Amino acid sequence: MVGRSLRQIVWARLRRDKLAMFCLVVLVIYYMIGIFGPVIGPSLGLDPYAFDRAAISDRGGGPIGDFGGISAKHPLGVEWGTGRDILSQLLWGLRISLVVATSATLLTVTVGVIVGIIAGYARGWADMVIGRIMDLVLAFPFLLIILALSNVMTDRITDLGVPPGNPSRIAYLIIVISSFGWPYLARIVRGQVISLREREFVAAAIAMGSSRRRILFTEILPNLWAPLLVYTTLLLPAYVGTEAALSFLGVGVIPPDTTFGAMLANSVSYFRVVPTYLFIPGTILAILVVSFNLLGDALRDALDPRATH
Amino acid sequence: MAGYVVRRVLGMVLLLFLLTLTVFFLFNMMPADPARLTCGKACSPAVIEANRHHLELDIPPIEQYQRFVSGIFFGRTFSKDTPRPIECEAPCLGYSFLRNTEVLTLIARAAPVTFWLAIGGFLTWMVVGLTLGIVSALKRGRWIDRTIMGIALIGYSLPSFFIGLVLIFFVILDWNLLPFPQWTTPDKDLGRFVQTMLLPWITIATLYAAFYMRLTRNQVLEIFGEDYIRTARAKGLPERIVVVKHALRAGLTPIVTAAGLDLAGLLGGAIITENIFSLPGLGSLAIGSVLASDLPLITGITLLTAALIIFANLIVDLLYAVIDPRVRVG
Amino acid sequence: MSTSNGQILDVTDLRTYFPIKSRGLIPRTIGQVKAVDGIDLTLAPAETLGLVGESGSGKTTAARSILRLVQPTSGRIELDGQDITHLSSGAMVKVRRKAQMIFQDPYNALNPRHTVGGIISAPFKVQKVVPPGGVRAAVMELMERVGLNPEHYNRYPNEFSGGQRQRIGIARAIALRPKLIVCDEPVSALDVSIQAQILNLLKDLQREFGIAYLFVAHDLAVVRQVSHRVAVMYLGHIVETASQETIYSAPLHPYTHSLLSAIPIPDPAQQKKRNRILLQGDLPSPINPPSGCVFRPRCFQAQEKCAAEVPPLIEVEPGHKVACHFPIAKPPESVVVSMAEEEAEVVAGARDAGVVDSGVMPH
Amino acid sequence: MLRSDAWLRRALAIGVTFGLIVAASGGGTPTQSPTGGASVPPGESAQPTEESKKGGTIYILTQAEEWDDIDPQRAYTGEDLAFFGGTIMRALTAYTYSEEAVTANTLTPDLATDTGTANATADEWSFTLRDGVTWEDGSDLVCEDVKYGVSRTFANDVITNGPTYAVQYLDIPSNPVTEGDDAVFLSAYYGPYNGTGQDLFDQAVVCDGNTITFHLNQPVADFNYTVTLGFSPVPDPTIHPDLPDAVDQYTLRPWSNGPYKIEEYTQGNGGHFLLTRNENWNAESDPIRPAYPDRWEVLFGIDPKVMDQRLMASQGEDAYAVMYGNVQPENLATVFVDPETPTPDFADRAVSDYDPYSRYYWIDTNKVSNVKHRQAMAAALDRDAIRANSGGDFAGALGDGVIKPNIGQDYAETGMWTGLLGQAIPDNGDPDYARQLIEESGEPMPALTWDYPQTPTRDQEAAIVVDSLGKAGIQVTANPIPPGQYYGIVFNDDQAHEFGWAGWGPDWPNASTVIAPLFTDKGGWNISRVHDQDFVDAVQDAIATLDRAEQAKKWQDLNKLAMERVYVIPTTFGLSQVLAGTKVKPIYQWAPWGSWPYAVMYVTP
Amino acid sequence: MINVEEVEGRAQHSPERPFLSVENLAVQFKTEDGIVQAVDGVSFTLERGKTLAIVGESGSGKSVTAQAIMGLVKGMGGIVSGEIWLDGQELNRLSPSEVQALRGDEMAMIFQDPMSSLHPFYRIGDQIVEAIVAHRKVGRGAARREALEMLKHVGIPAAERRIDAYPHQLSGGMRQRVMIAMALINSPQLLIADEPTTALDVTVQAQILELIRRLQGEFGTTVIIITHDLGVVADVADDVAVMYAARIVEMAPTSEIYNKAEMPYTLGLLASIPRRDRGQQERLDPIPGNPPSPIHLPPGCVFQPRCKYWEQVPESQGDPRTVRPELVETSPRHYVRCLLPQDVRRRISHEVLQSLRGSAE
Repeated sequence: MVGRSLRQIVWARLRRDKLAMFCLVVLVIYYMIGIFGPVIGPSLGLDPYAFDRAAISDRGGGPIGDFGGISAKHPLGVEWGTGRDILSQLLWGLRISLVVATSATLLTVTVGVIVGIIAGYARGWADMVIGRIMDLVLAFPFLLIILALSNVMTDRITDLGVPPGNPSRIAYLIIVISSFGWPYLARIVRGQVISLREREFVAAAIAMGSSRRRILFTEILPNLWAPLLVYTTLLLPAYVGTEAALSFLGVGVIPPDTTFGAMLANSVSYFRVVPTYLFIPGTILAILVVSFNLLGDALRDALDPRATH
Repeated sequence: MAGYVVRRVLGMVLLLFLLTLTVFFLFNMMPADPARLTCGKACSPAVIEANRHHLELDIPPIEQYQRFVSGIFFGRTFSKDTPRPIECEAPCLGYSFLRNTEVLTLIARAAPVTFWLAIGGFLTWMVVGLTLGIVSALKRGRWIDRTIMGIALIGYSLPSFFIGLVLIFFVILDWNLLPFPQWTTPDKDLGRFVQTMLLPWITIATLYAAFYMRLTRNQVLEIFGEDYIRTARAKGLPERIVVVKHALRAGLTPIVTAAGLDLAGLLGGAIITENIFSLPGLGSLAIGSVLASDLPLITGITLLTAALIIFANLIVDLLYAVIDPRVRVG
Repeated sequence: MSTSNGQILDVTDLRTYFPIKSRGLIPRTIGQVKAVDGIDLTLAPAETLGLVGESGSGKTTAARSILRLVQPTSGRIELDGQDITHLSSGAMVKVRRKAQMIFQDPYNALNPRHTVGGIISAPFKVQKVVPPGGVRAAVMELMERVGLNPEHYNRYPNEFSGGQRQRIGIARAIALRPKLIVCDEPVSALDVSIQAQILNLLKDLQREFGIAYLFVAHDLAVVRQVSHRVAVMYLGHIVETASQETIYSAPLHPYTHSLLSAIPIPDPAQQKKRNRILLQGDLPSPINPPSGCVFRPRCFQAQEKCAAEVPPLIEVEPGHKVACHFPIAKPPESVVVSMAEEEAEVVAGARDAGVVDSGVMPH
Repeated sequence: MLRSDAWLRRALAIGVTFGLIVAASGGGTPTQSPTGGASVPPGESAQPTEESKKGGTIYILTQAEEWDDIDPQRAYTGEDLAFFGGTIMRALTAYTYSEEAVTANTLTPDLATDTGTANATADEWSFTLRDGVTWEDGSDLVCEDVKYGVSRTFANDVITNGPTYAVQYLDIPSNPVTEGDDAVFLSAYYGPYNGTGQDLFDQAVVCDGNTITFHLNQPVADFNYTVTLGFSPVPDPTIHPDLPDAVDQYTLRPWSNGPYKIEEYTQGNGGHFLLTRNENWNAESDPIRPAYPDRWEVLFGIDPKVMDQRLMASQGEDAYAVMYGNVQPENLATVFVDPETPTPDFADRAVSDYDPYSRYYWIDTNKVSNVKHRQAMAAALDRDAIRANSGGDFAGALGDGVIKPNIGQDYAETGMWTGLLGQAIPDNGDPDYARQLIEESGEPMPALTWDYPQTPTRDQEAAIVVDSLGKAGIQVTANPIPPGQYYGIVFNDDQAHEFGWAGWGPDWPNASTVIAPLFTDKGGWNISRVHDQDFVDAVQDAIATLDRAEQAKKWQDLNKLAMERVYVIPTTFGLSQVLAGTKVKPIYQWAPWGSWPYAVMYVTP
Repeated sequence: MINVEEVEGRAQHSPERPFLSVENLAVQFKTEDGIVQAVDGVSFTLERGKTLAIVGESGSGKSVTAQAIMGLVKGMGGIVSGEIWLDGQELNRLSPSEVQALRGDEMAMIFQDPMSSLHPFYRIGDQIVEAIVAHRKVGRGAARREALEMLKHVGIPAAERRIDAYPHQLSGGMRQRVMIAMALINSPQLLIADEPTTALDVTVQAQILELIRRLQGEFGTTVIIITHDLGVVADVADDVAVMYAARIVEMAPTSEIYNKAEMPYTLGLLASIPRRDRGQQERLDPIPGNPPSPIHLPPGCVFQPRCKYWEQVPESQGDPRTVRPELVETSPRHYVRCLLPQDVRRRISHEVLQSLRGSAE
C-alpha cells in the first residue's frame, strides 16, 4: 500500500472536497473578522457604541430611511431606538458570538475528554458514579435551569472576580452551555476509551512497563483526536445556535454589547417593518453555522476509518 | 428479562432521588425571596418573616427537602397554623403561592397542550425524517440525496425560534392561510385544534426531522456495510425488504434512543415553540414560573421534566431489548 | 539463569478466574469464568514452549497472566528466579524489561497514531534505557535487524502491510533484549506466504539472542515448526505436554489425537490416508465446566470414571505428561463423537455474560 | 415575540403585584370636595340605539398569562381595576365614564346612593347602599357585606398585595406587637379569619341598616375616593352561607355583584377568562353600567407583536377585540401620524394619551449618599436618547419630577433641568457639568450598577445609561433582572444596586399617593431608601394639611426638594398608545385608570 | 471440467456451455487513491456437481470474484465486465431484479464470519423461512417445517428448540451450519463458500468441511470454495485455481496442484505451509517480500518482484519486468501464467516438491 499518515490522508481528502475547503476559507475569514474587526474597525469609523440620534425618527424611534436606515454613513443601517451602526454591531457581535461558542466548545471538550477518559479507563465504581452524574445532568431541562439560575450565577461569577456586567454574563453563558454539553462528549469518549483500552497496543504498553499516565495520554489520547475533531466542528455551530436561543429567551449579553443571537432576537420585533434587521444577521449567522456543519460533515467523511483502511 | 427490568427500575428510582435532591438544592440558591414575593405593598419585615414561616422557608433546607419528598408520597399541608391551611394531597409537588394553586394542578392543566404538541410534532418528524433519510441513503450521492441533505442541513442550522416566527408571519399574517393560534382541545373543536397546532407541529418537525434524516441516512448506510445485509441480498430478498426489515431495524437503536429522549424532552415542554405560538403548555408554564420566580412551580416542572427523561431512558433501554434480542440476556 | 533449576520461567498452579458481574446498579459477582484453572509450566533459556488449544481454551489468558497483564487469581509465577506473582505495578516495571510480548493482530498491537520510530523506541523511553549510540540509532538497527527499511522511521503503521507490522511489533519486543517473549498467536492473522517469513525471523532471533519463547497458537502445524516442547490446553487445563516430537508422533491424550487429526494436510494423498476423529460441537462453558475430566463430553474414550474424577497430569515417561484416565497410543481409524445437546450454546453464554469485556475471548 | 415586549408587559403586570404602578387620575381638575356628579351618558356621539348596542362578545387581548389578582381586596392594577369595576366588582363610589378627563375623574355613586357624606372634621364618612343590589346567586348585597370586605384588608396573613388604605385610615390602633407571628398584622385588628380585635373594627365600621359609617383616625377629605380602592364588598359568610369565603375561591373566582359573572378562568399562556351575563344583576340598581355585550373574553398570553398585527388586521373575532397593553414601537408610525392623531386607517380605533405613570430612575441614597454625586448622575444622563429609544414623541414628555402634570393642582414645574441643579442641563445631558459636580463633591464617584427589569427596549436603554454616564467618567454596569423578580430584588437591600428603573402612578388625584410612598417608609415604595427626617416631617405636615390648595403647594415644594436632592432622576411622563378592532366602541382612554371605558363599551354589527 | 478460453476476451457462445462459465471477468472499484483492479481477466468453467477451490492470499481478488458471480458487487459500487454464464443465462446482462430472483434460489453463498453474516435481531428459523418465502409460494407453516428439516439435516442438535434461537445463542460452528442450511434451503445449483472455516477452530473446521462434502454429495450441488489455506481444500476440491494480484496464476485438478504445481507462486505457497506430516524444519522457505498494492501493480509479471526464479526467464520470452504473461495450458487442464519455459518450470517444481516431500517422513 502506498503509505501516508492518517493526517496526510485526511488533509488530502479535505483538499479534494471543494465545498469543505470553501467552508474552511469562510470560517477563517469569520475568525479573522472576529479577531481583527474590532481592532481595525474604529479606524474605519466604525463604533458600535456611538448613538446617532440623527438617524432615528422622533416618531417611534425607528430608523430614518429605507432598509433600516441604510446610508453611506451606515452601510447596513442603524439600530431601532438608538441609531447605533448595524455593521459595527455585527463586527463586534461576531467576536462575542465566536468567543462564547469557541470557549464553550473548548471547555466542553476538555471536561468531556477528562471525565470520559477517567470513566472509560477506571471501570468499576468511578465509572458508575460518573455514569450516574451524566444521566442526571442529561435529564435536566437545561433551558429552564439556565434561565432560572441566570442571575444568581452571574452574581456568583462576579463575586469570583470576573468584571460585572457582560464579562460575567459571557462567562455564565460559557460555563452553563458547557456544563450541560459535556456529558454527551464524555459518553462518546468513554465509549472510545473502553474500546481502545482493549486494543492490544495498550496491552503492549503495559507489557513494556508504561505508567498509567503514559497509557492514558500517550497511547489513548492521540487516538481520540479524530472523533474529537469531528465532534468539535459540529459542536461549534450547535453552540452558536444555543447562544442565539438563549439570547432569544433573554439570557445573554446586554447592550451596549451584542451578539448574533441578540441581534436576531431583537430583530424579530421589527421584522415586518425593517426586514433587514432579520435578514442581514440571519444570513451571516446561517453562513457561519452551515459552514461549520458542512466542514464537520466533510471531516467526518475524511476521518471515516472504514474508508481509511 | 424480569430481573433486568427490576434492576433498571431500581436504578431509575435512585436517579429520581438524586434528582429531587439536586433540583431542590439548586433552586435554593435563587436570589428571589419567595416570602418577599408574597408580600404586598405595605410590607414590613415582620410580614415577610411570617410569610417565610408559612411557606416553611424558615426551617433548615434539609427539613424542607424532607417535607417536600414526603409531600410527594403522603401529601402535606401548607400554612398549617393559619386560619386558612392549604391541603395538598399526595402526590404533592408543592403549592404555588403566587398562583394560589397546587403545582400539580397547574401542571395537569398545561400537560394536555404539551402532550398534543409533542405527539403531533413527533409523528410528523419521525415519518418525514425516516422516509427522507432512507430515500437519501438509497440514492446516495445523487441529486435527490443532495437536495434532501441540503434541506436537512438548513433545518438543522437555523435557530429554533426563527422557523416558528417566520411561519407565523407568512402563513398567518401575510397570507392569512390560518387563523391565529387559539388553544382548544381536539374534542371541543377539532378544526380549530388542527388549525392551531399545524404550524407548531411543522415548526417542531422542521427542527427535529433534519436531525433524524441525517441520523437515519447514516444508520442505513452504515448497516449497509454489515455482513448480514450481504447475506440478505445473497438470499435473493427484494431490496425493499433488505432496506426496511434488515437494514433499518438493525440501525434503529440510536434512532429509538434519540426519539425517546427527544419525545420525553418535548413532553416536558417545548419552551420556545409554545411561547411563540402562545400555547398554554408546560413550556409556557415553565417560562412563566421562572420569570415570576415561582420556586415551587419551577421545582415541580423541573422535576417532572427530568423524571420524564429518566423514564424515557428506561423505556428506551427496554425497547432495546425488544429491538435487539442480544440485550435480553439478564 | 539465576533460578535453582535454571529455568527462565516457572509457573506453578496458575489460576485466573474472571468474575461475572451482574449488570445494574450495584454489580454483584454471579459466577466465575475459570479461564485458566491450575496450570504448571517451565521454560528454559532459548527454549520455545508451544501452547496450543482452541479458542476459549485459556491459552491467551494464561499467556497474559504470566506477564501480569491480567492479574492471576492464584498460583505462582517465577520469572528469572524472581517471584513476580504479587509484585506491585511499580515493581513490575523493572521486571518487564526481561519479558516482552508479541501480539496476534499486528494492526491492533501498534498505536496507529505513533510513528514506527516512536513505537520501537517506546521501550527505551519507558524503561529509561539509553542504548550506546542513542535511541534513534538503536531503533534503526533494530529495524534493519527485523527486515524493515530504517528510512521508514517516521512512517505510521497503516503505511505497512501486515507482515511488516508484525516485524515492527517484534522489533519493539526485542528492543530491550528480553529473556522471555510471550508470542500470542503471532502469525495467525498473516497470509501464508508471510507467516513463514515471520516464523523464520523468530527462530533467527532466538538463536541470536537466546530468547525463550512461550508460543501460543491454535495452529498445531505452526507450533510444531517453532517449538521444542508443546503443551496442549483444553478448557483452562493442560491435558498433555511433551517434546515436540512426542506430541506429534506419539500423543496419548484423546484430545491431542483429535486435534492432530483435524489439521488439514496440503496433499490429497496424505489427506485421504489420515485418521478422522470428528469432535462434535464446541468447547463447553468455562463458567460451568463439566465435572471430572473437562474433555469428557466430547471424548471417544470417555467412561464413568471420567465424570467422577479429575485426571491428574501424570508423567508417563520423562518429559511427557498426560492428564487422562484412559490414554491411548493409537486412536481408532475414524470416530465421530456425538454430543449432548446442552453443549452447543456455550461460548455464546460466556460471551453474553460480559466476559468479553474482561479480555478473555479474543475478538 | 416572547422576549420583546412580552417581558415588558410581564414587568408591568407582575410589578403591580407589589403595587408598582397604581392607577390614578388624569385631567387637571382638582377633585377636592366630594361631589355627587351625575353619570355622563356613554358614547355621546353614538348613533346606535341602546338596543342595537346590546349583544356580542368583546375580546381582550393581553400578554399577561393571568390576572395579578381578582380578589376584591387584592386587585391593585389600574387596568384590572377598570375592567373588574366595569363588569363584576362594584364599589361604593366609582369614577364617571367620559372622554373628558376632567369629567371622568369626578366621582359618581355606585353601590351607594351618593358619593358619601363626611362630618365637619372629615374623620367620619357615611354611605347609604342602594336597594335591589344582589350577588350573583340572587341574594341581597347588604351593608355587612361591605363591612366584611373591608375587614378582609386587615388579614395581612391571608390577604396580601392589595391596597391597605383601610388599615391606614380607619380608627383602629396599630398593632403593638413587634415580635412573633402576631407581628404580621399591621393593626390591632387581625382580620375576620383570626378575629382578634373584632370589637375594635366593629367600632370603626358601623352598619346601621343600609348605611355604613367609617370612623377615621385622621381627617381625610377625599375618603370617598379612597373607597374605590380595596373597599369592595365580599359576601359576609354569616349572612350568605351559600357563598363561602375561601381564599382559593377569591383568587380564582370571586362572587360577582356586577352585570357579568365569571364563567371560565384558565391561567397561563393561551389561557382565557370568560365573563357571561349575571342573570341576577338588577339593571335598575346600577346607573353606570349599561352592560352591552353578552360576553367578555380575555385571551391570555398573546405576544404583543401578534396582538398588534391582529388588531391592525382586525379580521374575524379580532374586529371585536381591544388590546390590554400598548402598541409596539415598530408600529407606532403606522398607526399614528403624531402622538395625538391616528392615521386615517386607524382613525376610529387608536388612542394615544397620557397614562397615569411617571417613569424615573431611583437612586439608593444610602449607597450614593453624596448629593453632588446624584446630581452628577442626573446631569450626565442622556434623557433625550432614552425618550427616543422608548418611542420618541410617542413615549411622552421629558419629566421633571415624580408628580405628573395631569394630577392637577399638585403639579408645578420643578425647574430641575433649568437651573435647580446649579445650571441648565440639556436634554442629552451635560457630561462636563457632571464632572464638575463630581469634583465639587470632594469624593471620588463610586462605580455604579443600574438595575432594570429586562426587555429589549430597556436593554438598549441600559446602553444609553452606561454610555452617557460613562462620558462623565461615571462607570456604570447594567444589571438586567427578570421582570418578575425585579421588585423583589431591588427591595432587597442585599441585592439591590446603586440605582435603577422604576415607574409610579398616584392612587387617586392627590400627590399624597406619590410623594409619601416614594420618599418615606409610609406606603412601601421607597426604593431610594430616603430617610431624611426633615423630608419625612414635611410629608407628615402636608398630609395633615386640610386646606387642599395649601397642601398642593406643599407637595409642589416637596417634589422640588426631592429633585434637588435627586432622590430619583425623572425620565418621562408616560404617554401610551392603544388599539382596538373596527367594531368596538367607544374609543377613548378613560382617565381614572388610563384604561378603556369597559363599562360602556359595545360592539357594532 | 475446466476449460479456459484460449484467447482471453473472446466469448464463446456454444449451446453446450458448461454449467458455470466465467469469461474474462473484471471488477474495478473507484477509490480516491485511484482505480483498484480487484479482478482482472478471470476465466474458468465448472461442470455441474464439481467443486472448484479458489485459493489466494488476502487481496488477491478471490472473494470479489465470488461476489461478482452472485451479482453482489454492483451494489457495492464495483464495475463488472466480462460474462458469467450460469446454466445458460448470462448474469452480467440481467436486470438487478432478475439477478435477485436467482440469488438464494439458483445460486447461494455462505460467508466467512457466521456471526456477522446472520442478522442478529431475527430468529434463525425466521431467517431461513425468509429465504424460502422470497423464492417460492409456500405457506409460513410449511416453510417453517422445511426449515426445521434442513436444520436437522445440517446436524443441529435439538433443532426443534434451536429453530427459535437467535444467532448469538449459538456457537460459531452452529452458526455456520445455520448459514449452510439457509444457503441450501432452495436447493441451489451453485453454492459459493467464501472462507467458510477461517473463523472457526480447527476441530470445528473439520466438522464443517465434512458437512459441505456430505451435502454436496446428497444435493449434487456445484461448489466454489474460496480459501487462503491450501491445506483446507486438499480433499474437498476437484480443481484448484490459485489467484494472485487479481489474476488466476495457476489452475489445475487438485492432485496436479499438490504434486505438479509449476507456477513459482504456487510452489512458494506450498513451501510456506508448516506441515504436520513433515518433520520440523530448521527454516521454512517462504516467498520473500510482500504482495503488491492493487492500485500500483508491477507492469510486467505481477509476481516478478517476489519471484526467486525470474532471472531464469530467457530473453526470448520477454522481460518479466515489463511483459505480462498469459494463462496457458501447460498440460491438459493445467494452466499456468508464467514466462518461464515449461522445462524450467517443471525442473523447479520437481526440486521444490521433492524437497518438501523429502522432509516428510
